[in-house]
Amino acid sequence: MEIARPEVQRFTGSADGAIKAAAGGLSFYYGAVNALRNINVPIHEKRVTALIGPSGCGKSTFLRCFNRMHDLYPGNRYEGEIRLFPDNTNLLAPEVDPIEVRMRIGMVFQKPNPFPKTIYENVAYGLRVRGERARRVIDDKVEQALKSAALWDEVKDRLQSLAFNLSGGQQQRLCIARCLATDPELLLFDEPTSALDPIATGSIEELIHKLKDRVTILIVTHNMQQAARVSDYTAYMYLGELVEFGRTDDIFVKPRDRRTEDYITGRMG
Amino acid sequence: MEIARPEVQRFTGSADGAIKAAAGGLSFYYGAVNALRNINVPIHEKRVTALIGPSGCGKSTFLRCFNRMHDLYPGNRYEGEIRLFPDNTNLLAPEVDPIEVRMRIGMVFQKPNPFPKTIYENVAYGLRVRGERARRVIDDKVEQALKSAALWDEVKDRLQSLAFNLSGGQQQRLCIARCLATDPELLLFDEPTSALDPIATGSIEELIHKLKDRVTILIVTHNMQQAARVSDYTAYMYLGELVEFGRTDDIFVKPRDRRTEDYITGRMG
Amino acid sequence: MDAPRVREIRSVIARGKRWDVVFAIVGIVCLMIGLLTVAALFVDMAVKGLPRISLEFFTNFPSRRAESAGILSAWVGSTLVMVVTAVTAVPIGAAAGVYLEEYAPRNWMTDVIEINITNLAGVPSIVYGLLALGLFVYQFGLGQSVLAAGLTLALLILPVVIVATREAIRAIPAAMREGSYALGATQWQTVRYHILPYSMPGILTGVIIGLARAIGETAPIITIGALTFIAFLPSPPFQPEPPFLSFEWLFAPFTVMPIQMFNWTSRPEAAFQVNAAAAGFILVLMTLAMNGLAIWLRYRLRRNINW
Amino acid sequence: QLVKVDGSSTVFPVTEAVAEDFQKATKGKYKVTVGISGTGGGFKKFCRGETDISDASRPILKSEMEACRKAGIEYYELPVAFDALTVVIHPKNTFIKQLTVAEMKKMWEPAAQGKVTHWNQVNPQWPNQPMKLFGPGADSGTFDYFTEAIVGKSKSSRGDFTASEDDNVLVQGVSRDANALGFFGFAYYVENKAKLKAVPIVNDKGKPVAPSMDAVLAGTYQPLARPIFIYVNAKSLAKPEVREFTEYYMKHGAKLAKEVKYVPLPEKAYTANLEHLAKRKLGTVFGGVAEVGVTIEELIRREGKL
Amino acid sequence: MTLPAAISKRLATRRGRVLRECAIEFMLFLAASLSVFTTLAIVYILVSESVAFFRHVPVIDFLTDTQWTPLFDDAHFGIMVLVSGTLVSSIVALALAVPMGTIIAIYLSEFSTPGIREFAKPLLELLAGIPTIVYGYFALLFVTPILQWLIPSLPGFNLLSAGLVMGIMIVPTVASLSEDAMRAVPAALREGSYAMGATRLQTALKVVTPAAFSGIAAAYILGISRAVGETMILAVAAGMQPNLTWNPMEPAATITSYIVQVALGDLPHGSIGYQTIFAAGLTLMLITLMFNILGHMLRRRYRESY
Ligand SMILES: Nc1ncnc2c1ncn2[C@@H]1O[C@H](COP(=O)(O)OP(=O)(O)OP(=O)(O)O)[C@@H](O)[C@H]1O
Ligand SMILES: Nc1ncnc2c1ncn2[C@@H]1O[C@H](COP(=O)(O)OP(=O)(O)OP(=O)(O)O)[C@@H](O)[C@H]1O
Ligand SMILES: [Mg+2]
Ligand SMILES: [Mg+2]
Repeated sequence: MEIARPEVQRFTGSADGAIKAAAGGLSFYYGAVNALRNINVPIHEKRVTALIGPSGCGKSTFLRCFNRMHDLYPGNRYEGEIRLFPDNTNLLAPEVDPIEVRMRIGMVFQKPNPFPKTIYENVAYGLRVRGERARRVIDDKVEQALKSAALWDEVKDRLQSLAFNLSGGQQQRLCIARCLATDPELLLFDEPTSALDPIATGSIEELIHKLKDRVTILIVTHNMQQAARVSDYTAYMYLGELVEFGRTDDIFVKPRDRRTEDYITGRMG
Repeated sequence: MEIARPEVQRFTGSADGAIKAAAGGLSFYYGAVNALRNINVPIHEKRVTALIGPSGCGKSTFLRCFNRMHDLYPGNRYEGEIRLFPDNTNLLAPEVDPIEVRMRIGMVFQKPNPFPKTIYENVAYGLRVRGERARRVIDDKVEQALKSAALWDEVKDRLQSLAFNLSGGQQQRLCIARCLATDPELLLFDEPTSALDPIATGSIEELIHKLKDRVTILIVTHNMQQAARVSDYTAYMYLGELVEFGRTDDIFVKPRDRRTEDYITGRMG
Repeated sequence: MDAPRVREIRSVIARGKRWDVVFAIVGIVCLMIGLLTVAALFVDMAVKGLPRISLEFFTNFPSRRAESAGILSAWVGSTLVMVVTAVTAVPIGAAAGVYLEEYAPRNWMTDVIEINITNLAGVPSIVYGLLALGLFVYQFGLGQSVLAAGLTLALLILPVVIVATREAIRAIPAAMREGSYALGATQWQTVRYHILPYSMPGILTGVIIGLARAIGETAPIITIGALTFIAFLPSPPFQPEPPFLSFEWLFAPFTVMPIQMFNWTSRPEAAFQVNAAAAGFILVLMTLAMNGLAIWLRYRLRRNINW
Repeated sequence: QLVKVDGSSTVFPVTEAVAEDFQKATKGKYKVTVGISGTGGGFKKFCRGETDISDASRPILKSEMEACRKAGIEYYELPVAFDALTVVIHPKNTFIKQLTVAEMKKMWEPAAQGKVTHWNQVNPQWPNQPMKLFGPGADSGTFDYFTEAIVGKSKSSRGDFTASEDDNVLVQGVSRDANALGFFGFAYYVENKAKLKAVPIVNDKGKPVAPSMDAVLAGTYQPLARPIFIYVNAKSLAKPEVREFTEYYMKHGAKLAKEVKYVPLPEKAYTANLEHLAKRKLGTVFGGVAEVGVTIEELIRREGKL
Repeated sequence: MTLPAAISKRLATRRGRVLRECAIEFMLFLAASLSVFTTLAIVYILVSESVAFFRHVPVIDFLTDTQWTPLFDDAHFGIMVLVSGTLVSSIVALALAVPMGTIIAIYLSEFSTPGIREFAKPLLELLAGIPTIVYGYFALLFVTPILQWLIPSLPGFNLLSAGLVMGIMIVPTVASLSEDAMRAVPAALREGSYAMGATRLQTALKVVTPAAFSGIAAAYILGISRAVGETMILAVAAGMQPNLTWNPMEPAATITSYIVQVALGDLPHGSIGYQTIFAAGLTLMLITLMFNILGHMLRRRYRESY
């Protein structure tokens, strides 16, 4: 951990604007499987950072470190740290409550996973979990969140119908709205469009683009084009290591590492 | 069905070498859901034909018509025909026994599905089902099939261990070996690599390439690059219809249909 | 394919199909033996018992005269015992299931609990009777009361409820859980808002199947010594005066349907065999109704929540 | 307002009938429960003070008296009826006309186990056919009494007979096997006369007597007629419901016992019981031993001496 | 960000939350461990009463004596007599229930239409819901006469007919659980077999059954437990004759029928005869425990890994 410090310092002092979070010397173990090795990477505030890399390289694992999702399963172990700024909390410190971490950081999953409740209740859930009871406040926030997720117009007349009745793309936007309702500081997306058709994918990408003004975004994607389209920064991972990180334009145009180049060109045709 | 005839005739007379099979005026219904509409497409002998298209467009449904897999579930209905050459049997005719069809046509599934038996028994299964009892014949065919599936070297010392102990990629190759042991005339692959890592994917693709000399292959894939890499012909489906069929090179370079172009470019960037 | 090979394969297929047909017939015969036994037992009881079934049969107390004997105290007793059983088994069983699926760490203690539950599912009901006799009746001094019987049967069906709960919880995709946690929910919030509601139909199905089994149990209830002539009802739980609720009935002596039936079958007079058949018929109808409810719930579960 | 009765299954039908009518007569003012946990089980509860009245198919035993004494429980012993154990055979069985105690002892004594398996081993005039024996379970009062009366020692019997707690099962067993012989309470025979034949028993006067109410009353059906009792907790008797129930029992017991196919005692026996209650004559007249062959006369005489 | 007030407030709510979560977890844990307490209580009750019993009867006698006459004057305590009855009746039951249940399970899961399955399964499960006393009389009055017609030498009470009826009763347990296990086999495996050209029976026997083996084994084990623990059928139809035999054509007593016989009888609590039921119960518990552990091991070994 001591080794990691300088890296974080370096990122924080970057010229690229504020840093929202930074992984320092992060390693992760699924029991004996070492899935991440010494990862150092900054996440820029109000920017979209894309994580790319071949299947099984650890993208999801890395993403799920940010909201301590791995704490849910026994045998998992973190090493190193993830600092969240401006308060400079180490998200992985044992004394930090994972629930508090998750209250600050939202996550959208690969397959839309709305709860089998009404649309309204889905969006209100985060608020209820935070102990909010005032009906008016909840109504308000639900509406705002659905509007931010570009879903309000499609569902405003059927807030009380089951979320399962929505189409895949709508469900995914509902999941985004569910996160937005609680004003997260950082939003994690794990291949949010891989289960969706091209049209739904388009609308989610557009939404991510809009959200950038409000919230910092970290997105895992298999789709090179998507990474190129939506992200400001890209990190390329391979076999649990971070191979390259930089501005998306730079990475796609002149990758410094051979492995990155192979991967990107292989995928692009 | 009468309408379909001319189409089949046309395909059979194609200049592209022999035709192994051809769908003519094929429609398919899951109860009331019309999943395939009037599909006409030839399958060229000893070539790889790829089926691409957005999720839910009916690729798997189409593939599973070839070995009458839909017969297993009640309420499914075929219309039109699939002719298998050279004997010009209509696979879908009610008087044709689906078991006989399946004995001629092998299938490899999306998720590797080895049987809960030893490696040896998995490969021998098809032979046993065909009434083969001679130990020596079975031994021989098992070895050959495993060799053709490029698995022999990895498993020859543990033929009696459970198939579940193999890795995902090995399991998938085992499933291919299982089919090869019975000398199928046509092999169906339904997204055979989507559950596998890139290295395993690579070895399966290579294997498909090698198998082309022996057997006709029809493969469903989500992965544009894969289709481009392994197939000779490509069929693009959309909403249950066949939009375009042609040589893979042509389809990827200058698709005739706008929808194909959108899909391919959308996916390719 | 060449002709000889085709012929050979066709004969293999024909042989295989012949076995299919043979097996299907054997299967149908076995199924029929089972179903016909149900039908025979049911029809037999119906034919023997129907002449006795009338409104009075439900509203009369047991009597030494077969024609005027009824099952009032028995069905009320059965109902009350089932209420106690359900009220204790549901929360405890659901809680245990939730603990094992959602909380339990992988250690020897959990292993012990799990082995225990499978083992308890196989413990003969008469052993539960011995337990209840020693523990509830004498140690806790509950006597031969509704409460003692209800608790005994609750212990008896607990493994069924726990297993049903666990199955239902396991059917909930991990994505639901992760979705909830990712929004900052605590473990209990996740259980309360997601796990329990989504698994409730499954839990209820298990409970009802357990109760359907419990309602016909004779041996443990005989063992606690509840073979009794009772010609009155326990004091009702709802009272006209404050405090309106009374729990006196919990400690009241009782009788239940299978006991009443057992009592009647061992009478010398042939007329009582008719009563026994009638009581048996109604008991089977009760289990039938419960199973029907369980099936309906299962069906609802499948239709409403489709992961 | 609850009268708790528990004990013998043999006495159960009589007490049940009384309880039923009593509750009707008092219009539900009092409640009565009548349990079946056996004479022994009944005394166990009775001597812990858990029940008010104990049904008994035999007199209280020494150990039970001791238990009651320790717990400070005093009781009244009230005979309520006679039961006639009936030996039955299959109706097609023609060779058995009567049975002596000695013959039955040959069949049932422990030494017979595995050896006496054919009828001609008991009586050479009987055919050489297998003998199938049926009887109540070894822990019932009926079995105790039968062994005491026939073999001479309570619970002393061969073990290889078919037993059942449920007398209807015995009825089924005997009625389906031409070589069967069994015994159980009189009531079960009366209800199944069509399927079974009762065997006259040769009494100590050398006369074969078939079981019947009259024969029991006359004291000639011996030694298989036995008195049955209720024991009333003296303290409970202070409670109006127990007193009223007991009195009701004595007033209507004769009629109801007859109704459920037991042999009622003569009227004077019930009045004598009521007198005992009034004069607080506590305790038992049997001294803690089970006796066989007590006639009604003898019983009344003894009870009068309390 | 240095906002001590806000942070300390957050810490306070956090502590409350953690406390509440812990309390809830502890309560759930208690509920789960109730099962352990139940087992401990069962073992405690059985062992404490059995200890008194084994003070009277040496364990060696208990295990090796060939007679079981605990209530007789000449008492023997050879539990093997009851164990043999229990095992023989269970074996007969399983010999019927295992093949029949498995065939029905395969038929319903692999051959029948969903309509038949949805209709037949609950109906079949009803078999498990019929009070066992009804089965007892079914065995005695219906099955036994048929068997006697087939095998004239068969006695009216025997383990065979009780065992067969018990088998019928267990069929739904075996069939229903096995069917659940088979249906849990992923369609991919089944389709894999069909795609190879296998027939239904080949798929069912060679792929589905092995894949579902651990679930099927669990169903068998539960069926065994049911058979070993079944009471009323044997009490009515098997003859309750303590008879050390391995021949199903003879009458015999089982552990359970002995327990219920004593529970219904006239035996005083605390007597040696009464303690025998706990010793017998302990034996029963150990037998079922043995099978359950066996089942657990089987499941461990063949856990579904598809
Ligand atoms: N629960 C687990 N236990 C053990 N190893 C795991 C577990 N989950 C993932 N892994 C392993 O960790 C590595 C990283 O997995 P991860 O899911 O993060 O990859 P990924 O980059 O998200 O891949 P994909 O693109 O397929 O989603 C893989 O080798 C995987 O096999
Ligand atoms: N059993 C079924 N019953 C009813 N409709 C079905 C069934 N299976 C599939 N469908 C529908 O048929 C259509 C075609 O499905 P199919 O599985 O063939 O798509 P696919 O192209 O293979 O998609 P994917 O790429 O996701 O595998 C879809 O709309 C699907 O919803
Ligand atoms: Mg991933
Ligand atoms: Mg598909």
